[in-house]
Amino acid sequence: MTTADLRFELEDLYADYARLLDDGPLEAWPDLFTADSLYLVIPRENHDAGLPLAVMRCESRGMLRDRVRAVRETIMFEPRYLRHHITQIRPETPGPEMRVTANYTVVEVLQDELPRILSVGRYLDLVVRDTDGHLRFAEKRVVYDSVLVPNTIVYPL
Amino acid sequence: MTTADLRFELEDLYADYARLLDDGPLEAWPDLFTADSLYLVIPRENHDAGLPLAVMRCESRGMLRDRVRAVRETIMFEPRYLRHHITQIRPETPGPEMRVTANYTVVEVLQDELPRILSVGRYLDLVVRDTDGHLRFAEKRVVYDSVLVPNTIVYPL
Amino acid sequence: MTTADLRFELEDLYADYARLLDDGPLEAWPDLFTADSLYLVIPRENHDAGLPLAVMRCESRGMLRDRVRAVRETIMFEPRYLRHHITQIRPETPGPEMRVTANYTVVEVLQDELPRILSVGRYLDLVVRDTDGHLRFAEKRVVYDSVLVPNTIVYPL
Amino acid sequence: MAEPLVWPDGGITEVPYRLYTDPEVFEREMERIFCGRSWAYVGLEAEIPGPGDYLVTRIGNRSVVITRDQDGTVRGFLNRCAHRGVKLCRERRGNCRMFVCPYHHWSYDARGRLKGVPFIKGVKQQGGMPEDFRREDHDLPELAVATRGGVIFASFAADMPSLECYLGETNTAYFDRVFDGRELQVLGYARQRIPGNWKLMFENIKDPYHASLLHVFLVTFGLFRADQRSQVRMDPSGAHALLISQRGAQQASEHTRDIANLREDFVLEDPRLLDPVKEFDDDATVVMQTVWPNLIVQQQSNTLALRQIQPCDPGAFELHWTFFGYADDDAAMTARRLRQANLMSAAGLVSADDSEVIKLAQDGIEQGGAGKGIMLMGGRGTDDEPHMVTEVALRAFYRHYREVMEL
Amino acid sequence: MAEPLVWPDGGITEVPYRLYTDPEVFEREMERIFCGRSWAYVGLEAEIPGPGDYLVTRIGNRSVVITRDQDGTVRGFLNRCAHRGVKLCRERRGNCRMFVCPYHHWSYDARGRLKGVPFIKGVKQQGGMPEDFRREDHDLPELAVATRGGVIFASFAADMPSLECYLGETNTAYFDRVFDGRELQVLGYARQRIPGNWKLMFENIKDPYHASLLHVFLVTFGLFRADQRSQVRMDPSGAHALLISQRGAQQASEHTRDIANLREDFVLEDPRLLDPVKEFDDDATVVMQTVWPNLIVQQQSNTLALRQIQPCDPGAFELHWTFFGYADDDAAMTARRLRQANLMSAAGLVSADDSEVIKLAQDGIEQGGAGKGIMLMGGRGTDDEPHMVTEVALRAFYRHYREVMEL
Amino acid sequence: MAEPLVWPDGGITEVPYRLYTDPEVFEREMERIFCGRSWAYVGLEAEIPGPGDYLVTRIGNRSVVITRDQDGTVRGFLNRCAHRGVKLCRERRGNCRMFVCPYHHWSYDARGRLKGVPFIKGVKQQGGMPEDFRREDHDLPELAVATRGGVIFASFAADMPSLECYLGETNTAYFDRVFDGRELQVLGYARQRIPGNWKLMFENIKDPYHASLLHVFLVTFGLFRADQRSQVRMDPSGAHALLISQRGAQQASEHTRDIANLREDFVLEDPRLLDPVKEFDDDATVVMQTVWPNLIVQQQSNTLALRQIQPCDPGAFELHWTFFGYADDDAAMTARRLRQANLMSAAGLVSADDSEVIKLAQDGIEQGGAGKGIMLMGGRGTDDEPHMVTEVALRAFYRHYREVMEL
Ligand code: FES
Ligand code: FES
Ligand code: FES
Ligand SMILES: [Fe+3]
Ligand SMILES: [Fe+3]
Ligand SMILES: [Fe+3]
Repeated sequence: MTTADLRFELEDLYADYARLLDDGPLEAWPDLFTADSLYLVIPRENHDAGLPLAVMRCESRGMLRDRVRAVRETIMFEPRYLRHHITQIRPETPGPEMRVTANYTVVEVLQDELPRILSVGRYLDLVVRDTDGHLRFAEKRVVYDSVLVPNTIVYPL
Repeated sequence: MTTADLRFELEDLYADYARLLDDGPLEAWPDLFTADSLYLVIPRENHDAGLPLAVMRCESRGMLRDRVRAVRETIMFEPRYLRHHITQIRPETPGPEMRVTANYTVVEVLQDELPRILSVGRYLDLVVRDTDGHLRFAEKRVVYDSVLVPNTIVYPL
Repeated sequence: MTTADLRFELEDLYADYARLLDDGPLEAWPDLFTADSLYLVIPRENHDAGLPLAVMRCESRGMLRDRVRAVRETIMFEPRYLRHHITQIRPETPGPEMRVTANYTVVEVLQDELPRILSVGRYLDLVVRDTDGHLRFAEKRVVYDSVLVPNTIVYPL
Repeated sequence: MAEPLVWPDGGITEVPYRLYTDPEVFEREMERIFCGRSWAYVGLEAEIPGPGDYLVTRIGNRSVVITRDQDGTVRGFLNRCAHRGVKLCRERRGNCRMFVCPYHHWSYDARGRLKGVPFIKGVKQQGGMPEDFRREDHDLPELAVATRGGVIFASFAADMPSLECYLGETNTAYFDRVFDGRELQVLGYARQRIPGNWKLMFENIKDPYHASLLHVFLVTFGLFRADQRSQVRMDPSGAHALLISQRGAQQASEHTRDIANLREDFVLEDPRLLDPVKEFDDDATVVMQTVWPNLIVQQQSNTLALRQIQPCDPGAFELHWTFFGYADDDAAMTARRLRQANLMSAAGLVSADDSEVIKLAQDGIEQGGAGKGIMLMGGRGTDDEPHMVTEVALRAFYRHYREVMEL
Repeated sequence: MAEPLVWPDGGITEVPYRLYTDPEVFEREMERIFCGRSWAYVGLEAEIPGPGDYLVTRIGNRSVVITRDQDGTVRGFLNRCAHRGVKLCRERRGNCRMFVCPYHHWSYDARGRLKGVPFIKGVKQQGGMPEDFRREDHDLPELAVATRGGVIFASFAADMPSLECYLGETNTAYFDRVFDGRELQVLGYARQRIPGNWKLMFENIKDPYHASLLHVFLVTFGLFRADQRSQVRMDPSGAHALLISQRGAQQASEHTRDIANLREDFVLEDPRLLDPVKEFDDDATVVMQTVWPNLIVQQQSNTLALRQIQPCDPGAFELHWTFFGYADDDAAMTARRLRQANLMSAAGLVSADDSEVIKLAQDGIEQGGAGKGIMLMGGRGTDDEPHMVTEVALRAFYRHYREVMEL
Repeated sequence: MAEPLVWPDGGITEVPYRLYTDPEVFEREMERIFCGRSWAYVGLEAEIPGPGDYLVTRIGNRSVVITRDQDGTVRGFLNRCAHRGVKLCRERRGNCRMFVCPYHHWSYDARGRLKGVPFIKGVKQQGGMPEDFRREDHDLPELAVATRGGVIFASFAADMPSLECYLGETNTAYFDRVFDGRELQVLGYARQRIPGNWKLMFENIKDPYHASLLHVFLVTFGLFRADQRSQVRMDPSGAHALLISQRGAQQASEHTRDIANLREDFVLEDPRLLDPVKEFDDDATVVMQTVWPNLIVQQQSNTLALRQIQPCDPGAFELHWTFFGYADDDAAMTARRLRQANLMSAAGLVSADDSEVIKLAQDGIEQGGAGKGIMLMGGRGTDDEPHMVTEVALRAFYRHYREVMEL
């Protein structure tokens, strides 16, 4: 059984994750990952079939930063608001290296449109205590059930 | 006031509940209930009016298993993914017998369709410490606000 | 770092907040606020642009009660069910005065209609230990991303 | 219509798919079938026991109010204010003497007659309605109402035949079998929005052929089998039908081998799910009655339910279930009805097959290109048949449909 | 149209429900009313104070860009690239010299004139536009723009009369009452999508009859009462209207008894919610002005707001609220305006009644079958009236509507 | 159609916006283009390697089953039961010998031939099909199937020319360049629902003009530049096209100044995102092939993908991506393909620009009022061109489109 403090530290990690994506600054979001982290956004059908193709694949914190910079400077997209709900945050194993699963939904609001569900699915994460003492994601697999994507996923999920 | 450990144990019970329904194995889901548990999925209008009719009524763990087997072997339905969000998990009373309330939403994804809300409502539960020391549901009332069901509820909510 | 008990007390405050709005009694909802509390429901575009206009602005618990009474006695509206999900409840600062942020979604069910997202956004709150020892909201800013409101917001969010 | 609809050569053995998708056909159905010369089910007397009690429901695409007036008579009217069209009643159920529109508080009595118009004479000699304004010119369309055995039917047509002659002898008799005068007790409601054309629901219930194949659960537990004793009976018009059958045992037979995934080894861990007791005088264990244009009366073992069909558009309808028992049921019987309800409605171990297959039918039909369904099982006739290997009730339904729709 | 629309015999006292549901009527309204010979409200000068500032809004079903050019003149053009139709501007507000389409970077100036076409001459002597391609043939449709008191109006018609003669004398005078030249300060926005036909919004605001009945909150606190001093005034065309009234006291009267659920005992726990101060020279406490085709100017005690109507389809419109005050308001006045805003917009203690009743009206109207609403309160005339027990402004509106729509 | 569509004078250099919004045009496109005389992409042989393997996909608005029969031949048929229209196959992929309809268990073989009808002879001498019922009259429409290099195409037309002569020489050659006989390995799928007309997707891919302007990421890293060596090649019919280009370096040039927001200083923190290796014999680094009516074959550096277009309605289509490599790829190459996939599909650093701009185009086009897009870049011709400053492939597409649609 993990201790209460660790559980709350974990809850806060996910809260920070959500806030940085929904309210920014997006530039700070990669700092929640370890330097050599793996970040995947993968459709559930691929995940279940053992197919490797992900729609986002970042194999280092640097690649996360490149993705963020592209969102900021090169990708053309309509303005939108996003809002995360991350629930059932469940550490499978105690200790410094934790397998954590959680469910998520991201609601998208395009200008002058009604809110809609952009993506729904689960996180399959590996959370570690980094050298500086902070909890960080060493792996984050975003497995989305909403296989048919409503147009575009611009921001990370 | 319940202790932290008990709260997290409770959170984990609900996380396991969601995971077994969303990601399986469905067969393990009845084990979260006591042998003589009561499980109801009931529209809010019936619940509020004191009408007993539920769309799912399992009066024992055996009946839960019969329901699961029917889903697996006899019911014909389109493939779908489901995802739970269970929030505001609130134990009303401390101790071995806990009245617990929570809010839930289940998002449904049919093949090649966009995600939609299948059901939204609250759980009115009785959680007990079972003989083997595990927390289990002695009662679970799923009271759904979404009275008009979008087609079919195949899996338990 | 806040203590576990305080965290759970906080979780329960938000659970009670959701339950009183979704399941009532609505009349008890203002008691979750301090006598001179500030409650705002404000579109994200105004909040971000520094524009003060809120669609609900209650500058005291009395004004909250006036709002509740109007809902009960004077406003004409179609019957509806609402359901909150409040997640990523994040106390920014420990101690008796806590800045707390959280994400929320409110799902609305109108009679004989399918469920839909009424509002999605975040709470920017100030939670204090009131004279009687209870945690209460001294400030609550409901900043909604769903700028285009689907018809009417009758109940507080 | 855009291009006139040409019915296929097969006549009532063939149904053009356009009937399930064309908005103009749908409009015509609302006018002629639901809001025309038919008795539509609207509720139970037990739901509005006292004076002033009312309920709001839908006939076709129109909202209606059904209420009991101060003399105890059941009345009904269109739920639309005569002033500027506002939907008067917002609650599903309630009690009131007068129905007051929220917009300008025009008020109507139990028959929809306009009784009050605020400021009709103006205020301080100013404004108000013109001299020649006569309240009685603005009553709401009143519905004809008929009740039998506690069940309420209503019609937009003023000159309807009696319910008995509308149903015909046989269907009246079986209707009375369930609604035998005992006081009814509502056990609860279930509501679904099914993404298919409303006729697919009737086709489904009038079709005993599918039951012994699609419903593996039924067959597995011998609740319904192709080799059971059974009959299909219609009224003379073909509008209504009865499927009557008698429960068999849980055993394989030459006629179950067709069922791909029959589960002979499926034994219930908790048999209370299925512990039917005989409660009617005949041998029938299942009687499914379809009443034109919007009702299904179901007696499946001890589950008693009314299903009301409310069309939304060509591709969707709402199905509103009312489960009931009798006021004199003992606790054991009520418990039995509630447990057996697991087989029915939105999460029904059996009816889930139907709502799912109806969606698949609509999905298949909407693929476009010309197309038609065929209904040849049991031949081409429309007469009663003493078995369930037939689509005769569907043919009879479409014979009547074509008459009413003039298609 | 499919079947030509026949107007009922009652003329402007009767409105056929088809006007609220027919897509062809809607298309015609977009063309003739919103994108035809009318001055549509598009924003405030205070929203684009500097050169290059722009805002994007909608006139009817068309997206338009309103911007201030480098000389400070307000300009407008259709927000659709001349190349392949892309919606040029994506942000609600911003600042730029040239408007660059994201697809191929064609660029337009403040008047929508095409100024840049990348690779127009090709690259390395290859490709590019043909010899006879002339940029000036591909300018975007420019809008006529008129401003008054800091309010911006635009039109797709080039030869519009002046705003003053469009509004007429009285409406111009009352318009100037609020927009008196003082600098405006935007307090914020609120936006709703209301599931009703856009005309229902105008009907609602032009109808003082409902205010004293539907709005229990208003009546309870004497903010609006059938027995108040008040008047309804139109411009000669009937397109625009003014509802002018004067606050009464919180007390019952013979004229409040009609209001079913008046709450005489309702006393505010925090009276700051309603502490109006007089700020205009006349006695009017409420002036509601409707300006054809898309604007409502509201002065309700100290709440000042513009409501812009953006139709979506026959069954829905967006309502965009801009709340404002004056640059010279003191803190107390600003606080007052913000508190009184509780009565208005998406969660308004008063306007919630309206958005809800508009949905109920659309729900009732869409039930199908022929039908029509009636507007006889206050007689059949269209002249100004010195009281609020009348639907005169609706009749005037539909008189003008029929002329413009040729229906 | 309601009013006959009149094509603008500009001929194929002008496209009327009604083509993107009119439901009747859409219906006609489904009939004539997708379900007419065309070879539609339906999948890869690698997806159904063994006998009985099947996949379900869509051609136009029709669901089809593609399966490998017991002899190993690829077959296809319409996914709609002949009995009452039910969508037979519900799973995206699977394996079975016979296809059994869930409703009444009619069963079909790999060619859609009706093989089994339960109770066809009735039960106990009762019911069953009439004497003259012949199973073979109720086979499902079979599809013509052609395969090349492991790619499967199907057609509702029985008498199609060979795939080679359908594609034409050049397009066949480039098709073979990627599908060179090596075994393919599916790396995974991505699926999008894009709110735009399906033709906007083809316009986008056939348009090299936009790539050097819209795709700042491509230009920034020299992956695609207006001044690169490149060519646009069509087949004789104009239906298919090839965009072939050669990667440049990351440097500014006179031709990049047009790009408002080029990021010359953008250096990747992790360059592995872009580490292409040459894997084909020619110099082309990007080859985008569009195959009428529903396929895009993409070789962008080392990302290989097929994009299948499935129209939903005039305003939306689904885009189904299949990423693949070769069975003999080493781990490094697979890793490279997977990393470079970051540029493509639902979250593509490059293709996000396209799905977003397609929505903006549809939004702009749907604003109503007459309107047309223009395609004059590179002149008015439809011949191959050795550069990318041209819309020639769009003109060729619409030349063919008009022939097929007879518009
Ligand atoms: S609309 Fe009903 S009273 Fe006016
Ligand atoms: S569409 Fe605007 S530049 Fe091409
Ligand atoms: S619909 Fe397929 S077998 Fe009856
Ligand atoms: Fe059935
Ligand atoms: Fe009002
Ligand atoms: Fe592109």
